[in-house]
Amino acid sequence: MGTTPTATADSDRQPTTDEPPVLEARGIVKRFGHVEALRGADFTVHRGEVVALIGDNGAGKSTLIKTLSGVHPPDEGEIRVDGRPVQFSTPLDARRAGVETVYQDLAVADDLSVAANLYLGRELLRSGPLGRLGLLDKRAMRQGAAAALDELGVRIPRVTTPIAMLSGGQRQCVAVARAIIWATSVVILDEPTAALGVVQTQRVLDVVRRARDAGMSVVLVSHNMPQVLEIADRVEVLRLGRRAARLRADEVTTDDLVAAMTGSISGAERDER
Amino acid sequence: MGTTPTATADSDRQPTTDEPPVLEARGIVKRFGHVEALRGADFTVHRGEVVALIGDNGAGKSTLIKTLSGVHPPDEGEIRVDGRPVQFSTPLDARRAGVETVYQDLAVADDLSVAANLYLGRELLRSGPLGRLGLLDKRAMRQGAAAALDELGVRIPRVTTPIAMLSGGQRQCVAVARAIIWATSVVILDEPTAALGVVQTQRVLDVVRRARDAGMSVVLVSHNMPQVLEIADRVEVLRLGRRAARLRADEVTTDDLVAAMTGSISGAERDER
Amino acid sequence: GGVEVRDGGDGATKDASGPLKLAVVPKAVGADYWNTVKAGAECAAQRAGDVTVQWDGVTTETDVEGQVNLIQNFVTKKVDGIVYAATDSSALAPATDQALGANIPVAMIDSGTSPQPSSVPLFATDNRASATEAAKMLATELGPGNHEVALVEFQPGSQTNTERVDGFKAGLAQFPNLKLVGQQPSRSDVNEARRVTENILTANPNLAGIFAANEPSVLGAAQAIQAANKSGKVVIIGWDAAPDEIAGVRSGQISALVVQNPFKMGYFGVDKMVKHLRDKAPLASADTGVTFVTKENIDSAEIKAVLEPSCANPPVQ
Amino acid sequence: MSTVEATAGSQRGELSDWVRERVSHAVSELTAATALVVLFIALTVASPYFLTADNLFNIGAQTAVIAIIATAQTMVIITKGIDLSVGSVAALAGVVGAMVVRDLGFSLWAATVVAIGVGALAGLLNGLLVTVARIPPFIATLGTMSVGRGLVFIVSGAVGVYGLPRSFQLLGNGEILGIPFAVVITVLVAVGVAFLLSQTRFGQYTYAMGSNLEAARRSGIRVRRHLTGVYVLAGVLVGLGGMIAASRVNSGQPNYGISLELDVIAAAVIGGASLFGGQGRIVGTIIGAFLIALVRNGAVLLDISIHYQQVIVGLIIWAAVYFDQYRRRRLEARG
Amino acid sequence: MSTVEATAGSQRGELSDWVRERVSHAVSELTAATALVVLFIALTVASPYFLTADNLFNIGAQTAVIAIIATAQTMVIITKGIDLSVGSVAALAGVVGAMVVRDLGFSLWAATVVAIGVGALAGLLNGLLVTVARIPPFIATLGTMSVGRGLVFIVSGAVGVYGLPRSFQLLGNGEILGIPFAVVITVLVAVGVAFLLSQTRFGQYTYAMGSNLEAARRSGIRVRRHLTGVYVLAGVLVGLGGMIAASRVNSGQPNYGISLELDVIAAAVIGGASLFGGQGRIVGTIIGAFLIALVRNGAVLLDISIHYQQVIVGLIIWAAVYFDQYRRRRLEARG
Ligand SMILES: Nc1ncnc2c1ncn2[C@@H]1O[C@H](COP(=O)(O)OP(=O)(O)OP(=O)(O)O)[C@@H](O)[C@H]1O
Ligand SMILES: Nc1ncnc2c1ncn2[C@@H]1O[C@H](COP(=O)(O)OP(=O)(O)OP(=O)(O)O)[C@@H](O)[C@H]1O
Ligand SMILES: OC1[C@H](O)OC[C@@H](O)[C@@H]1O
Ligand SMILES: [Mg+2]
Ligand SMILES: [Mg+2]
Repeated sequence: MGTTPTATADSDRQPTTDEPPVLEARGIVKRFGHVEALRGADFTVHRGEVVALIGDNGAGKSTLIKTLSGVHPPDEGEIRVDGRPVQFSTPLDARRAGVETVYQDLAVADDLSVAANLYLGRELLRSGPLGRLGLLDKRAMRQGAAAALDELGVRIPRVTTPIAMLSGGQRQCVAVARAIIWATSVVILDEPTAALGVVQTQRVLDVVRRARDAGMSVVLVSHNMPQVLEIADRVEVLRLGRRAARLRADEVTTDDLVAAMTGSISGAERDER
Repeated sequence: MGTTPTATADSDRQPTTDEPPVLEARGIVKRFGHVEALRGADFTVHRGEVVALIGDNGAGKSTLIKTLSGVHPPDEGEIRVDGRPVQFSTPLDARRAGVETVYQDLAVADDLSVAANLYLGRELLRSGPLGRLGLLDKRAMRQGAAAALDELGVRIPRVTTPIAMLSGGQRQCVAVARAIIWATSVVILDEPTAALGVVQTQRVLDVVRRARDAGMSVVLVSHNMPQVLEIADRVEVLRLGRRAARLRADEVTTDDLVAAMTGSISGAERDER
Repeated sequence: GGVEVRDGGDGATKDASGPLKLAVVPKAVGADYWNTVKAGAECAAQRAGDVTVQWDGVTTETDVEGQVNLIQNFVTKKVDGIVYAATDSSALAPATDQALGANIPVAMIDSGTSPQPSSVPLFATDNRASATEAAKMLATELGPGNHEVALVEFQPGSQTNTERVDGFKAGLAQFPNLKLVGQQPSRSDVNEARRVTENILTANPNLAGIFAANEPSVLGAAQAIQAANKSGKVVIIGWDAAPDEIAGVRSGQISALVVQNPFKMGYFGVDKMVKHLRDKAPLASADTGVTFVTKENIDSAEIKAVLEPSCANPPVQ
Repeated sequence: MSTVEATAGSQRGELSDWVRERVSHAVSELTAATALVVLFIALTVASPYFLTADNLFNIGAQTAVIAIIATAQTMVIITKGIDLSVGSVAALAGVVGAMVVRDLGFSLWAATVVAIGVGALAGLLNGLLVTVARIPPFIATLGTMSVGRGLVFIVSGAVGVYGLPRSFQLLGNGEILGIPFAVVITVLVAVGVAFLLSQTRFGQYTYAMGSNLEAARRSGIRVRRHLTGVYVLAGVLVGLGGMIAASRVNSGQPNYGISLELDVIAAAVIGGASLFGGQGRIVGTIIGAFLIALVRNGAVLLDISIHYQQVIVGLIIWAAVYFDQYRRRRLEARG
Repeated sequence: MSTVEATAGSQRGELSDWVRERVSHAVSELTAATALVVLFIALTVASPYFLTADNLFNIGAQTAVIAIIATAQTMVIITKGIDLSVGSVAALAGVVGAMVVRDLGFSLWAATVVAIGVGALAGLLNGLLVTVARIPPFIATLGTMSVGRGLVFIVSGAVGVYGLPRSFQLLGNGEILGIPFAVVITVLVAVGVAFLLSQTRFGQYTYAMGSNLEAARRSGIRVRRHLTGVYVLAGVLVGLGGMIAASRVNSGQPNYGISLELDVIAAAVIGGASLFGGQGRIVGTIIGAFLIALVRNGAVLLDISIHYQQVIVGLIIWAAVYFDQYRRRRLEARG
């Protein structure tokens, strides 16, 4: 309790390992009109770890995640990938850096099929000149989608079913699957289980573990503290748009987390101790 | 564990107390096209109790709740209020019977103020002939709203703020407050805390307890088992559109609930034991 | 190449004894003027006996393509003859060709096509010449001295409108003492005509005369002048003869109307067509004549026959 | 502390919140009103005839019908609907109103009641198509537009209705204490509807339905009835407008109102109504209607051709909505 | 079992699911196609002139322009947009195309390229207004409609463009192996756009943007560019359609296309396109266009007046969308 996470033990921000953080945010400021959603937020995730990002409603979690995935370019601050500063001005930039995100408000195209959604923005084209004209290889995408969902253990009636016909839980699974299929380094999940039943939740968490085991880094936003402690290696706490604490999951209790989120113990103090 | 709730101890459906259930659903069937969302669902809530309604995604919880609040009139089956069969063909009918609901997909008018939303459908009119012409008593509604929110301990910037300007958590609080203000006998909450932070969640649960202490009955849908066990007196489990089990909260564990939801122990068997 | 402009096939010559079915197509439905055309056509049909008239038109005179389609559809239907007024001379020329190609004789009324095949007669008045005449009447009415005048046209870009505007301006050119200070369209909407006229009056307090180029334009202009209490002070030369226009002439609000003989157009169109079909009489164009109706001549028998045409005593000599 | 709150709220002061809210209401109207004032001043400077009693009188009377029908359109737009049928319904009402005077000897007032009845029936039809048949408003009223135009031609025999007594003009051309009667009616209508929308339960429900129809329904509002009511009331105003238009030209014109829907929608959106529903105020719409009228009036005074007028109106539509959208994004784009 | 699934899915068989999906695609087209077939048979029985080569030829040629522009409209509607400017843009393209032939001696083909360029520019303007200025499509294109009509009058001097060589008619009145050239172009356009929409990435993005613009953006689709592209392509087709219309009437008509937007929107929605975006197919739109054309053609053959035609078209619009909405509610109204 109260310790800084392993990876950042020796100095305030530099990890001990040789490897720089796979994704890092430094001093991010993001304003909406006169609302300052992020006021110099920091965030770090290392290769192969599951980091939970927690905080009160309105703390700025979703906003931070959107800056990390190129949806909202930050007003100030820096994002680094593998230690190198990058500019994520569009979601495409983040995708190209291997960062995939499942948004709190999902982001699937209802009228498109499951397969089309899985490949949205990175469609497979026919080989040859037809492909250069933008001709889709629908068959390959159907097969690819079915195979990928299978491998992840996600079961969906048919990959040609439009998303509109799926239940909320099924959509959530498609969104998670899509992120995990494409991520090459980081998967960000913003409250992916909020609407899910107990069993479905466990299955999503299984998928998260598998992604981690495959060497991916996972960022998980959740309000469910037992869940956070169950799955995360590390916890970062956001409060009023700033990082309030960084904690090792195996060293804290739910009460510690709540205290950090609500500010009954100042995060800054904790970080400095 | 496995016992029927106190109030329904002596027979399959009749409570021992003289009082009939304040709200009861019997054999509800509800179809959407060829999807049978409810297949003869039963549900009971007694005066002054908090009943959790749980079940997997797609089990039919929200659908059951919508039949209990007049949004989706059932295709078959019966709803009883205080033991008397009633017809809830519109939400107005349910409201008139004292049943108020917070829907999973909320249901607030973004462009209207907090006060207008609290009074939506039951506006205060000026006294006298002007009132008969439909003239609103805006001042009275502002004051009433402020007072009611205060009494419930819900803090909102101003009651004249349009809902569009509130955070998700604040909206949720307005929706919950609205239901509790108006309910005279039953408050139904469909996953009211799914998007809420730990602290906000506790506050909503506080409000639920207060409503119960004021003699109201509360129906709570939730996927959060610890929360369910924390707040509910009784748990009803829905599986594949039917009641699978009725349990006393203080006699079961999370694992029991999960087992009932997933059907690893058949609810029908449990009920018959 | 394989691509060619279609001229219509060559159908067999039609046996014209027995009942006849004629299509009569105005530029558009909805104006008093065209209803008078219809009355004339029906009168001729009734007098000839065993002739049915199918009256159909587009809803606005700007729907040129719609009228092309309509004529084509009548050709398909193999009516015995088509009598119509072209919304656009150039655009409808191919449609006429198509009808002729299908051995359906065509007679034009009110407005012809360009080119106009020699076998197709035109029963009409000359818009351009009549508008020039209207300018002269305006000048006469206003007398010597410098005067400001305005023009309320109806649908810029439509052919009849262009002809009347051009004709009027050509007429004005002969009168250096008349200055055109405003030109606004009514879009064949009386309310709009009234609105633009009111605004023209405001902008030009000394306005002395207005030429309004069709029925709704005249009605709106007269309304505006009356509302501004300038009746009699602003000379109106109008066009067409809707009942309210006639009333305006009687009350002195409108100085003169260019009145064509729409009844005669309809009557001639059908009558000559029937004679052509039944008696092989050659079709020859005729000027249906234009009358300048003023308060002075409005009650003359000759004018009355034009203004209140009846089938008992048709104005078709 | 046992208060329920979300932290987001605490990031904003109460005062700034209040200011925002007022500003939010007023900005689109302000945009339009500013444009109106600027144009007014410019025209006063540019033309000696602009700022005269007669001209203002005319502008008022000319704008009356558009303003009344735009008021109707605004109500429908607030419910997230749209009414494309206003033009043909106004024509039908005017023609029928004129016909009962000419053929049945009705008085002007009785005829006005009939015209309003025609509008109300059309509104009822629109309302039932939207609420009962659940056809989206755009399509429902597109159908009514077509059917209505067909009917007006059928009942009138496709000819203008003339030969009306001089008294028929009272509604459109009369004046009362030197003010055009049509302007008086417009003011009454605008004030009445503004009051209805802002001060009564009916108005509250109108905004609520446009904001979130399902929420309105679940709140126990009889949405079918109310939504139908909005269309009927809109129809009443359209019928009244059609009658005033007919009275102004002393005849029933079957061609009246072609493209009128575009003018009145433009007036409403220039005045801040949102086609996404839930937003819009009558004062804005009236400003929008006058803005368009002023452009047209000014164009004639300055002898600018109709062609440039159309270009200018297009530019104003773009500009008004651009600024309005900009404001909305700043004030309301919330996660 | 480590599979992730939701129970709802298990309530439906795979086969029924597949059937549903196909049916869902086809029902609106089926509704329209059935109406088309019924009308076709009825007209064949009722009129000896209907089922003749000449008449079918004419119907094809008459419908060509509407069908091409309705195809453009469908693309825009799929993106959740609407294009009210098609009429004035088509007029502008046709007038400019005619002018370059008459005044600059361009060949028909060069003029067609110019007309298409005019359409593309207007489409680009619409696209930028929607994507960059973020003006909702209804308003953006309402402005373009007004500006475009003003421009066509300005460039033409408000006079029709006449005096064109006979060759100018080739596009609209020519034939190739006995088939109207305009019909050949229409078929090529329809097949091309249908292919584009259903088989290419561009089409996929079009549906995706209409279905959920934000999701498309977050998926890395350059939505501004793509959405603008859709408007430009639509503009290209509108320009082509305008040129064919001009060629058909052998002149540039500044008044061409007034209310055209309503006809083409009607064709698209009758064919199953949804104004809520994400749905619509070209085959449906073409059927819708022919349905309207057939009503007009049949009315003449059966001696039904124009007034009743308008009533009938209105009824068909209502009916088509009513059945379509009904189907959608049954298939897609999900919690
Ligand atoms: N697009 C936006 N426009 C304006 N304000 C916004 C926007 N997005 C977020 N905000 C504001 O920024 C603050 C942080 O919001 P954010 O959604 O990041 O919180 P969060 O931590 O994800 O909360 P939750 O747990 O409720 O999801 C809030 O005050 C919110 O109202
Ligand atoms: N309006 C509707 N139209 C068609 N099907 C529906 C509709 N509402 C619900 N369903 C279907 O009915 C079933 C039950 O849905 P319901 O929303 O009641 O589940 P739930 O128990 O509330 O699930 P969750 O925990 O995900 O909220 C699902 O299969 C769902 O797809
Ligand atoms: O002569 C005509 C009449 O004056 O009204 C309308 C016309 O377009 C027509 O040609
Ligand atoms: Mg969030
Ligand atoms: Mg639910």
